[in-house]
Amino acid sequence: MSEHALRLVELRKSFGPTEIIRGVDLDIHKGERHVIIGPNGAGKSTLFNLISGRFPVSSGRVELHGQRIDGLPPHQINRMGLSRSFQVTNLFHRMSVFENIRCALLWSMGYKYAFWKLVGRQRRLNEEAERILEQVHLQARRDVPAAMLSYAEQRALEIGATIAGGADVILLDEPTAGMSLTETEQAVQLIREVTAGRTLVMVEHDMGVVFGLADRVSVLVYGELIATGTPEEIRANTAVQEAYLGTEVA
Amino acid sequence: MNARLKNALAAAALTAVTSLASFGAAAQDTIRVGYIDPLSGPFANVGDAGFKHLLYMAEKINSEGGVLGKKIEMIPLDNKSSPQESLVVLREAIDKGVQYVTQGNGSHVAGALIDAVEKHNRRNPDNAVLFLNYAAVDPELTNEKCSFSHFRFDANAEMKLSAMTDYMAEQEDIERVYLINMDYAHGHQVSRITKELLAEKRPDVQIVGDVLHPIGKVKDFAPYVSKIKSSGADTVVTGNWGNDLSLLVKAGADAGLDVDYYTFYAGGLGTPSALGQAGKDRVYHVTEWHTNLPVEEDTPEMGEFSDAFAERYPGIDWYYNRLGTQMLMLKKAMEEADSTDPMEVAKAMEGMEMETPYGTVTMRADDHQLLQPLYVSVLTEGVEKDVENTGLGFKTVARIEADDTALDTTCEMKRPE
Amino acid sequence: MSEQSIKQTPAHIAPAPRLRLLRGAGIWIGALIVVLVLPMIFSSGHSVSMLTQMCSAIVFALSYNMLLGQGGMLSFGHAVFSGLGGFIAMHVLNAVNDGALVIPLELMPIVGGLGGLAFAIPFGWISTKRAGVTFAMISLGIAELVAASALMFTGFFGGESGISSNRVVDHTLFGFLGVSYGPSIEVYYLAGAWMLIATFAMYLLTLTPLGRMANAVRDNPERAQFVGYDPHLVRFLQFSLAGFFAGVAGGLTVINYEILTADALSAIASGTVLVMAFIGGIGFFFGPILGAILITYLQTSLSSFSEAWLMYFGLIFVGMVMYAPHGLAGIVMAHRPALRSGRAGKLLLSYLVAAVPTALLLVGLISLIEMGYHLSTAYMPEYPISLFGVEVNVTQLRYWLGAVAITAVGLAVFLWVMRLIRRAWHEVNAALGGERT
Amino acid sequence: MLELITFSLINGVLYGMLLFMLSSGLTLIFSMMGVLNFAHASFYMLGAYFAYQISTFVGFWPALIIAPVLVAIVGAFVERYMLRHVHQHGHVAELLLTFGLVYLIDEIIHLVWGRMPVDYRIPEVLDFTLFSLFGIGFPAYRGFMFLVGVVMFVALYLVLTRTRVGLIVQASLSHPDMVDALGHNVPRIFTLVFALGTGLAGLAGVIAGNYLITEPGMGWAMGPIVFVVVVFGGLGSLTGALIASMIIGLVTTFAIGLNLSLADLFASLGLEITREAFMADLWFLELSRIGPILPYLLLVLMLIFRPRGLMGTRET
Repeated sequence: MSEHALRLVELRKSFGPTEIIRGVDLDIHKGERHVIIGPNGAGKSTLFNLISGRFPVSSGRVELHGQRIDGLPPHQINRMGLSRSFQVTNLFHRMSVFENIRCALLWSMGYKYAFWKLVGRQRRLNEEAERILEQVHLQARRDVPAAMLSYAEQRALEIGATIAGGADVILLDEPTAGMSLTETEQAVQLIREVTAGRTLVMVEHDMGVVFGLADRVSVLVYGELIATGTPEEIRANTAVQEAYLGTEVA
Repeated sequence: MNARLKNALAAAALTAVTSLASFGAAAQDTIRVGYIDPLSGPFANVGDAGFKHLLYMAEKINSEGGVLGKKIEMIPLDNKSSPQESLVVLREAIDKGVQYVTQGNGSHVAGALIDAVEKHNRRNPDNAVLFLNYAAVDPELTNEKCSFSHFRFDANAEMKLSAMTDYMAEQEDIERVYLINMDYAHGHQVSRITKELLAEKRPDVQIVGDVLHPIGKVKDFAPYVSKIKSSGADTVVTGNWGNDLSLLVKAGADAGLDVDYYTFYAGGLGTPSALGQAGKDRVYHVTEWHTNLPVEEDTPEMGEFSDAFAERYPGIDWYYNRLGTQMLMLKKAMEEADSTDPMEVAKAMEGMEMETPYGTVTMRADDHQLLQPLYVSVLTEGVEKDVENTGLGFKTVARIEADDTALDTTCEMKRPE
Repeated sequence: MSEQSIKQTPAHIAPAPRLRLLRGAGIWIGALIVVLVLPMIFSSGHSVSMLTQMCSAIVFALSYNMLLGQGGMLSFGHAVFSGLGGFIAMHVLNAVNDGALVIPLELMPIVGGLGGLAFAIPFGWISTKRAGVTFAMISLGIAELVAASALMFTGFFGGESGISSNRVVDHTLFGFLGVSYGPSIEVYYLAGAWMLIATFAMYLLTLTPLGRMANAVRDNPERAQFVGYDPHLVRFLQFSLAGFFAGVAGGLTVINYEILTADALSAIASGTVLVMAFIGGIGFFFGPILGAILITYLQTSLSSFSEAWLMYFGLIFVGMVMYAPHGLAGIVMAHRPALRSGRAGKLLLSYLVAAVPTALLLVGLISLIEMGYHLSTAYMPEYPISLFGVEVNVTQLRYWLGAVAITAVGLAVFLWVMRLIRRAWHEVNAALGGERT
Repeated sequence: MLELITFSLINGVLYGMLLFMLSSGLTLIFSMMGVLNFAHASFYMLGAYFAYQISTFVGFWPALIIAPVLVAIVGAFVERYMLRHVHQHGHVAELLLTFGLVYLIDEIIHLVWGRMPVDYRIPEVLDFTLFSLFGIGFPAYRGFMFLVGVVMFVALYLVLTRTRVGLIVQASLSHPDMVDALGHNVPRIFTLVFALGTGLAGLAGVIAGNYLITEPGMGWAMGPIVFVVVVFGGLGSLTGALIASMIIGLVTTFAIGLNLSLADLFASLGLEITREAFMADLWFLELSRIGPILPYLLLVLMLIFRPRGLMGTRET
């Protein structure tokens, strides 16, 4: 019905007396790679939490493919095709890498709460899990518990688990935070690969990543969007430069 | 790692070692009596006291030549107060060649044992077992549930209440009675039977309250005391035991509640010391024996006997006199049957009469209920023999003859061919 | 595994072992043989009854681990479901005895299971909304409520004397073979069969989508939501199934003892199953089996060895929690890498060396405890007791000094030998390339 | 009726105060360390026995001080050499350790003091009737118990709000992870808190042991109810624990005073129920019979509808 994958309308969120998100309107086009930037404390992660259903919204609307999703619990939002990663690694830490991916696949492949099927016997499921493992380059670490992975590996697994369910809208929260330069490059390459053909919304600090990856960029400052546009437009936007980018871009 | 190993080994070594320690010599020519009662956990003290009574009796009988030339050997079996655990140890006992088991704490355990012994005797007639019950007082056990393999040596709850209400009926100053009981079968029975008997014997007495409270869960009886107080009761009848009795009486004394308590278990192990002064001159109970009886009934040999026991086991008074009766009657029955075969002994014991220092006792054949004289007594100061070194002791206020304690039974005994 | 690679790992989860899978049919055939042969070795009536009880305890402990080990739900009230399931089975069995129903005795565990399930559904729904302490406390509250009700509703629970029944019924599946289930050995084989079936079923459950998601929800309920699962529903289903198997265990108990009392659903029973699962090792599927066997054995046997059995029980228990927090299964599994690589010989040698001071230490400790109990509880403390073949008079100081000396020497040598073992352990595992992290 | 209400009020508040003395220590331990200390009631019992023993040598008043201190020392030892050892393995391990401690403390008490109640008495100075109401005496010792409870609450409150250590403890009640970050020696604070908590339980034992009965089963009787108070009141809140204690004290006491059953209720609505009716057990169950288990019902309801408890600063 609409070409918007995701639509935020007059979205607001308060914690007690403080309003963190102050009326955000944003349309994410289908298939675009949209990056949200902003200074610390601007409310970027909160915005993600509102979209994905982790926090209830105070007012306003969130639409996924034209359907309202605000007020739904996270698992239902996920089933409607939106998947997210976390800024702080958030995995099934005692389970192996392979199991992490396989669990992320179960719902989308229709297994629901089945307790009469053996996962080991589901060929398609296991092949798909192997495929994603390969995609995120973790085949070698297949049977290692997630908690034992290196940081960069955990981030890769986080991305793998996020895309595994086949969601067409992917929310990534600072996927490269805390990575070295080479690790970041690899991560960007990985993100590019795995989100091909899907809608990507991403929070990012690293301007190199932002301008290398984004189709469009939105700038969130103190809970308000001050600009949305192509990387070039944002770079040229004086308000953004004053409010946020400062000399960093120049 | 080391320590893990240590623990694994500890378990193994422990079992190996302790099994060596405890199963030393077990002679074949003994009559084994299994004692199934709590020997660990919260009621271990009560079980332990009962066992010491039995050990003492066994020693006495053995030192006088035993029974048919055989010694009596007591085997302690810890049932942890659980009917299910009792069946486990019953099987263990049977494996060890035990043919007589005795138990007293808890009619529910006794009920389970009767059931299990019945089933066992039916399934293994050549290896039968007798169950001698010394303290489980549920009337059912010698009525609906009566069994040929079960003999009860304690007066049942109904008999005791009958004796108690006989005495109460004569007390003109009793006008308003309050019933407070633990919320389980025994408490329910005390409440029900007391109401029936009082209605019959003293229709003018008013029942001003009838309360059930959970077993062992009440920490502070003050609220119950205020209820009793506001009901205007002058007498409380209770089947409570252990802490539920001591706490009730103490809370009453603290609040200045002026009532008499008619109880079952005021003499129960540890209860007199827990009651202390709070129970003085107001706590009555009905039993077949109390430590002051040898003085009152002029039976010095029993006095010596009970003193010797108290000296031998400091901190425990001779309380279960019926255990003495039980062991002596068992001996007599074996000698009459000239056999230690349980079924022969059971036949001999049916209807058996025996002389005791306090009169003749009879094992009624109809239902295997022992008939013995009962005494209503009150906890008071200044008696010759005190209990638990409290300075307080029991003084008899009424004796009920054995025949007068007898009640009708509905038992339809199934006897083996 | 390098230091660096695990630095992001919160310290408390690092050594937690994965739920290992039991592979291959061999182990199941082995189990079957053990179940068949055991009563031929331990053939007395008491042993057979204990073995039967072990079967029931194994099912119960495994069902508990579906909650704690696999689902991350710490329950203080699991006995509610085995108990209620058992009572349902008991009433059905009585109805069968009265001729009101026709159900073969062999299916009573299923009846118990359905009973457990029926109660697990409502209780599970309200208690699984949250995990953690909230769940634990709700389970405690429900357990207390049900246990107290059991004494109030005497019609259903039979008050404190419980409900009894007769397992010898007219209709059985194997009656044509002359099986009556009167003799306890026949009951044992029935329980053994059910134990194997239930264990196998619970094992398979861990391999299903629900089983996997139960692990996922245990590890991270939030993430589970973001892969499309409702943690409440996952926990609820897992809980209900655990309730079913607990009921099966209850049904087995009913057949074994033919009596069921309110004790069966008391807080103590719930605590016991927690202890079984933990001592056995909640991180491994087979852990609770070991725990169930050990604890059942200790409970039924220790008390006939020594009046101090609760002290030993407490000591063993505290010792296990402190020094073997992954349970018996953890100890076994820690040796697997060494065994596989054939380096266990070195370890075994050091264990053999350690056995001597360990035995000495135990002799000392047991002597001290037994002497203490004798002094405290015996009516005539001066009456000598026999400890390890020595006549000991506990009122004489020299015996105490002797016991203390044995303990001290044992402890000193033990600690010294432990250093050797630790070294051997490190050598063996270092040689394995730090496979065990 | 007025009589009944007055007494239920007095008794309820007093019982509540006893519960509070026990649960305040557990609130500290549970909130800060996350340890479900199942042995808490065992420390309470230990306090009573210590007090009994000390009072046979030097009388009640020194025992009032010395016994809780001894219990606190035992508590500190347990934390330092046992709990800390298993801390890394999570809360279940800690919980099970305290579970095992229950057995050990029980058995040690059996060994030292035997299985019988000991004769631990109320000091003679306090053994008189304070006042009488509607003909029922109010023992002075109950007044003393109440007083100790109040003093304890005030002192604890002051320590927690006015001293440095108190502020750190309070901070870590609501944010256990934060204190570590602030650079305070958390293990030492843990030991301190555990000692304080068990010491408070010991004090409750000293006070209650002679009023009730000092015997080996007294710990079992108090065990689970303390958890109800702590969780009901809410983690991290001393005031919550106080209010919860009072509510639970009053509810149980008032329930005992009322002989109402569902059948009575229906009868007042004109619906007659007979003893033969379906589930008669339930309809004729009187409130006074279920009084002592009402706290558990309250607990379950509270956790379903408000998981952080009455005044909890965070969800349990």
